[in-house]
Amino acid sequence: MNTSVSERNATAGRAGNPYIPYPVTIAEITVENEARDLKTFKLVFENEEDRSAFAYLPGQFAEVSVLGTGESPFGIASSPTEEDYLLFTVKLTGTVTAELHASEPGRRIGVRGPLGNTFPWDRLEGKDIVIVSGGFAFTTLRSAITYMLAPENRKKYGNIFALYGARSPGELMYKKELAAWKDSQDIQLHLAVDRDPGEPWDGKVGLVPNVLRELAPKAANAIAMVCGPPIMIRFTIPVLQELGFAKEDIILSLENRMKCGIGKCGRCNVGAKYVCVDGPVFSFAELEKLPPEY
Amino acid sequence: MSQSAPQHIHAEELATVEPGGEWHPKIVAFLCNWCSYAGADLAGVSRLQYGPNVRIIRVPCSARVNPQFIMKALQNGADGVLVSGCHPGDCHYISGNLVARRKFTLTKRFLEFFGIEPERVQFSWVSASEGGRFSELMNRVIADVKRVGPARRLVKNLP
Amino acid sequence: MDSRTEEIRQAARKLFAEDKIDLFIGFEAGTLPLRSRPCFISAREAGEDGAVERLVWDSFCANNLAAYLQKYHENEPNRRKPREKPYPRIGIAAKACDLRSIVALTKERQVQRDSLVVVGIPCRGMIDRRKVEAAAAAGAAADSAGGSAHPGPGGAPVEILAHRESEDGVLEVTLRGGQTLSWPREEVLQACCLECRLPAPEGADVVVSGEARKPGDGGYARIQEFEAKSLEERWEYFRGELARCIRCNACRQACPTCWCKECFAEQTDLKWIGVGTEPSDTMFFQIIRIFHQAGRCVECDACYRACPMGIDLRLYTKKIVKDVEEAFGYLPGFDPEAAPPLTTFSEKDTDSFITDPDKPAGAGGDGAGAGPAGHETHAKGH
Amino acid sequence: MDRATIRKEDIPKLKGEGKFFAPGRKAGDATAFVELVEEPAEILYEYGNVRVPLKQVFFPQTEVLCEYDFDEITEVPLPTESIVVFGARPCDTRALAQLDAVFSPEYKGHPDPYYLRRRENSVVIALACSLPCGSCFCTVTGGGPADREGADILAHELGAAEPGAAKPGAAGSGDTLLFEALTDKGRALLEAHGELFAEAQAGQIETAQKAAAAAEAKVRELNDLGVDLGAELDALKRNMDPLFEDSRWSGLTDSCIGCGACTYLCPTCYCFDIADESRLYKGRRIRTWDSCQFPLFTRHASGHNPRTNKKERLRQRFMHKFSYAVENNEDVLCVGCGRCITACPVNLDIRDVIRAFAKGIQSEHVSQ
Repeated sequence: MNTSVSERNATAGRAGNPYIPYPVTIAEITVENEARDLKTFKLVFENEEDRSAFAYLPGQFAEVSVLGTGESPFGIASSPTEEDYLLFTVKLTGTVTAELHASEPGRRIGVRGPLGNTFPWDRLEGKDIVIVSGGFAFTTLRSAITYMLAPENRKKYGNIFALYGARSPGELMYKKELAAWKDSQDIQLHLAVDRDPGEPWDGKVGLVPNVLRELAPKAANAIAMVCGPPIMIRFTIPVLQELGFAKEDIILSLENRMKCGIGKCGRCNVGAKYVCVDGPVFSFAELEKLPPEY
Repeated sequence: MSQSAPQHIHAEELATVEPGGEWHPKIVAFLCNWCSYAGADLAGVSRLQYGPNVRIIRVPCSARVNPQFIMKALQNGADGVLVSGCHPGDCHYISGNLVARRKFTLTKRFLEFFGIEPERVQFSWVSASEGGRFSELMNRVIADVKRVGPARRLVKNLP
Repeated sequence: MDSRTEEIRQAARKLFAEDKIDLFIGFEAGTLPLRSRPCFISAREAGEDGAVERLVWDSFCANNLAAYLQKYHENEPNRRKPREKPYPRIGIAAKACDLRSIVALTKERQVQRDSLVVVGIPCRGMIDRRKVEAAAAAGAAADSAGGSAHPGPGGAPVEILAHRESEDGVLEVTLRGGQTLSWPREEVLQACCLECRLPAPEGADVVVSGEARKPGDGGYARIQEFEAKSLEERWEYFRGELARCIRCNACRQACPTCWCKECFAEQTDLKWIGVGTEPSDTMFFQIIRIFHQAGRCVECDACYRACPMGIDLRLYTKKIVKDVEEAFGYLPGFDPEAAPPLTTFSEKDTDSFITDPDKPAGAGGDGAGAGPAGHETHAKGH
Repeated sequence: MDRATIRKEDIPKLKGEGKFFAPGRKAGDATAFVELVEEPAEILYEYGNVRVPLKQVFFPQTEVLCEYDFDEITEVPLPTESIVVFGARPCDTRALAQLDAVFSPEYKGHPDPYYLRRRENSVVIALACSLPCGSCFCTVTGGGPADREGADILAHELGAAEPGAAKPGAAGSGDTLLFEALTDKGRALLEAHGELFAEAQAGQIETAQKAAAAAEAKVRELNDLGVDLGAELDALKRNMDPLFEDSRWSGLTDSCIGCGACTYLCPTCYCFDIADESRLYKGRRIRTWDSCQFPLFTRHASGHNPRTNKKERLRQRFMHKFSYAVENNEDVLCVGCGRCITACPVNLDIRDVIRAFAKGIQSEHVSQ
C-alpha cells in the first residue's frame, strides 16, 4: 500500500529468476518460548551480492525454502538496520516448519524475497505509533520496532507505544529485545499475559483488547499497527475505533496460503487483491472493502 | 515429516551392483513384529545365509501393511517387495493376518492385472521359529526378482 | 423424454406436500445435447411455479446422484452429544446403481438411510454419449460421400445438435448440417448398463412404474480376455491410457463411494504421491483409488463417465469387482446387513497367492490373476 | 509479404530447428497439441477445438524449476528451443494473450521467466474457425472465430465448407491455406519460408473474409447470451462485485462435484502449485497446474481454510474470471471456448452464470 511493487527489486530470487532461492546458512537457532514450538532462525547470506539484492523494509515477508520439503512464507522478523542477517520466527505447524525445527545451525537452506508490501513507512513519518500485538504474530512488528528505534530513524517518528501480549510470560518472544526496550526512553513497552501467571510478573494481566482499552493510547496524529490471531484482531479493532482511530489509520497484516509469493500462482487472493503482492499489509479501511476470504 | 514411514521406504540406499558387476536386486521386506521379524532374527543368529540386499521394515502386524506401502516401495525403486506375517491361526492379534490375507489376495491379482510382474510383489507366512524357512524364502524371492530383472514399471523418474 | 417423468414429478410434489422432505435431488434438462444434469429442488423452491416441473427422466440421467448425499449427511466423528440439527430429509430419484451406492454409504455410516426417501426408477439403461458420437461419425461418413462430418467440441468426431427419443426405444440425432441418424437405444447404451446385473431398484421407498431392463451378465468376459493378454500388453495398455491423465480428480469426485475427507493423494504430511503428471504418480493414484473401491464399487461407471480425457477406468474397476466376487463371493448389492468383504475374513479364504519356500517355485500363486482362485469362499453374513 | 497462401502438405516444413506443435489425436477420443517429431506429419484438421488447450505448450502441466542434491541447487536452464504452433483456434490464441498479461513482469511486479521465454521463442499460427460448435461463445467475451489477439499469423482454410451447408463437405476439404501475418515474428516466418508461399489472390482473401464473417454470425446465432463482455468491462465489474453475496450462487453451484476438469481444460486458468519431490536428498522442485476447486488450494497449515465449500470455490472461479481479472488486467479471463461446459461431468454451464449477471448489465442499459 505504500511502496509500489515495481519500485522495489523486481528479482525476488537468484539470477533474476524469482522462483530460485538465494542460498543462506542457518547461523543460529533460538528457542523463543517454553512450549518450544517457536524458534527464531538467524540466516546469513552466502553471497554478498545476494545480501545487497535482498533490500527490504519491515512488513515484508520471504519464502523460506528447505530443499526436499518445500517452501513456506514467513514475515521477516529482522530489521534492515540489522544488516548482517535475516531473522525468521517459525511456529512448528506443518512439514516445512517441522524440517526447520529439526535443523541444526550450519544447515544450508534458501530464501526467496523480499516479497509483498511494507508497513506504510511514508505515512508513518511524523506520527505517533501504536503497536498492538498478540502471540507469535509479533515478528514483523519486532522488525518495525527495531527499525524505528535505530538511531538514524528514531527522530522520524513521534511517541512509540507498544503493547505485546501472550498467554503466559514463557510465551513472550524476543526476551533480550524486550528487556532492552523496557529500559529505553524511546518506546513505551507494555507486556501483558492473558491470566494471572502464578509467578512474579510485573506486566499487565488481561486479554490484549482489554489491556489496550485500559492503557488508552492517544489516537491524535497516531497510526496503529496490529498483528495477532484473528480473534484478537476482531476484538482489538473496535477498541481502537473507540479510542478514535480512523479506519485508514489501523494497519493490519494478512496471511493466506501461498506458493509463488509473486502474484502468479493464484491462491492467496482476497477478492482482486493478492496477499503476496498487494499485501500482506492492508489498512482496515481497505480490508473492509474486500470479501472475507482470509 | 521426515520420520514418517513411507518417506523412508527408499531402496536407493542399497548397493545394487557389486564390484564384480553382478546385479543384486533391492528387496524391501515388510515383516510382522511377532512372527516373521523374529524368524528373520532367528535366521540371523543361526547364521543362515540369504542375500544381503534386503531391507527389513518391521510392522506390528501384516494387517498394518497398506497396499500404498507396497506401491511406495516400488515407486522408490525397490525391485521386489515381500510382505510376511504369522501363519494363519497364529496371529498375535488373533485375526490380523486373516484380514490382511483378503487385502493381499486382491493386491496381488490387481497389480498383476496392471502388468506388474508377479515376481515383484510376494506374500508369505513365516513363524518366529522358522529361521530356515525365512532364509529359504528370501533366497527364493531374490532369485525370482533376479530372473525378471531390475524394476522399471512404476519406478518414479527422479534426478 | 421418458413417460415416467411425470410420475417422478408427482412423487416429488407429494413428498413436499406431505412435508416428508426438505430437498429433492433428480435430473433436469442439460444445456448440451445428450445430457441431462443433476437438479436440486429445496422445499422452499418447491412451492414456486415450475420448480418441480424442472425434473425430467430420460436416457441421459446417468450421473450417480448418491455422490451428493454425504455432503448433506456429514459424518461427524467422535460426536458424543446427539446431533443438534436433524439431518435434512432428502428425496432422491435413484436408479439401481444409485441405490446400491446408497446402501454402501449407509453401511459406511456416511448416509442416514432413514432420512432419505428413495424414489426408485426401474432402469432401462442410459445412453452413452461417446458411443452415439462414434456411431454418428461412422454414419455420417457412410452417408455423405466425399467428406467427413462437422467435428464437435473437445475432439468429438461429430457435432450433434439435438436428440430425440421415442417411446419405442429409438434415439434420433440431428447433426450440424441437418442430417439425422437414428439407432435403437440398445445399440448405444452404456456398457455398464448392458452388463448391469441388478437393474431393478430394490429397497426403494417409492417405485415409479415400468419395468427395469433384463439383467446383464456382469461383463466379466472382457476382463477375462484382458487377463489372458501378456504382462507386456497389459502394462502397455495401462501406460497408454494413463498417459492422458491430467490429475483433475474428476474420477474421484464423481465416485459416490470416494468420500474420504482427505484423500491419500492430498495428504501432505505423509506424502504418498507427487502432485505432477509423472506417470508413476498418476498410476499410483489410479491403482490405489480403484483398490479403495474393493468391495464397494457398484459398477456405476461414474469415474469413467466423468473422465474428461476418456481414460478406460472401467476396465480396472470391473476387475476389482470381479476379483472380490470370485475370491469372497461378495457383490455390493442392496443388502445393508452384508458385511463388506475387507472388514471380515473366513478361515477358508484362499492362500494360493502365498509364496511357500517349501513348495516348488512359481512366483507365488495366482499368476496374472487369471481366473478364479483355488478355493471360493463366502463372506460372513452374505 | 503479409498475405500468402500455402499448401497443407507444406505445413510441417515450417517446423524449423525447434519444436513444432499441431492438433493431433491422443489415444481414445482426446485431442491435444502434440509435438510433431518427424515428417511426414499427420496434422488433424477435422476438429471443433482440441480438448487440451494451447496453454500446455507454454505452461506445461508439470515443469521442473530446479534440481537439488542435498543443499546444492542446480537451476534448470530456461527453455531455449524455438516453438512453432500451428492450428490453434483463435480462442486459444486469445487466451495466450490473456496469459501473457498475467505472466508479464508488469503484472504484480514479477515476470514468469519460463512462460515468457517460451513465448518469446514462439510463432503461433492461429487457424480461423469456419464451423463453430454449439458450446462456443467466443463473441460474448470479445473474441471471435477469426480473432487476431495473441496470434502471430492467422490462417484461413480456403474452400472450407460453408457453415450450415446441407452436406458438410469436410471442414478441411480445401488443400490451401491463406496466411495473414499479424506480427513481425509472423512476417519473419513467412519470409524465412518464402519458397513455400504464393502471393495471395484478391479472391482468396475475399473468400476467407466471407467465411470468417459467416462463422462469426454463426457463433452469435448459437450463443447470444445477451451481453458483450469485451465491450462492457466497466459494467461487468460494477455488476459482478455486488454479486459476491448473491443468493443464486448456491443454486448455480449445487451440482458441482468439486473436480478440476473445468480449470485444467480452461485455456486461461493458470493457477499452479510448487512442490518438492525427492528420493533421499536428491530431487527437484516442480510446478504443476493446480485448481481453485480443490480444498487444499487455500488451506492454511493451521487447518483454517478461507474457502471452505464448493460454493465459495466455484464463486472464486467465476469472480476471478469476470471481476478480479477485469480489475487487475482490464480483461476477462475467459475466451468462450466452451471447454468447461463440455468437460464438466455434471454439465455445470458457465453460460448460465454469464446469463445470470448479464441481466444486471442489461437492466443498466434500460435504466440509462
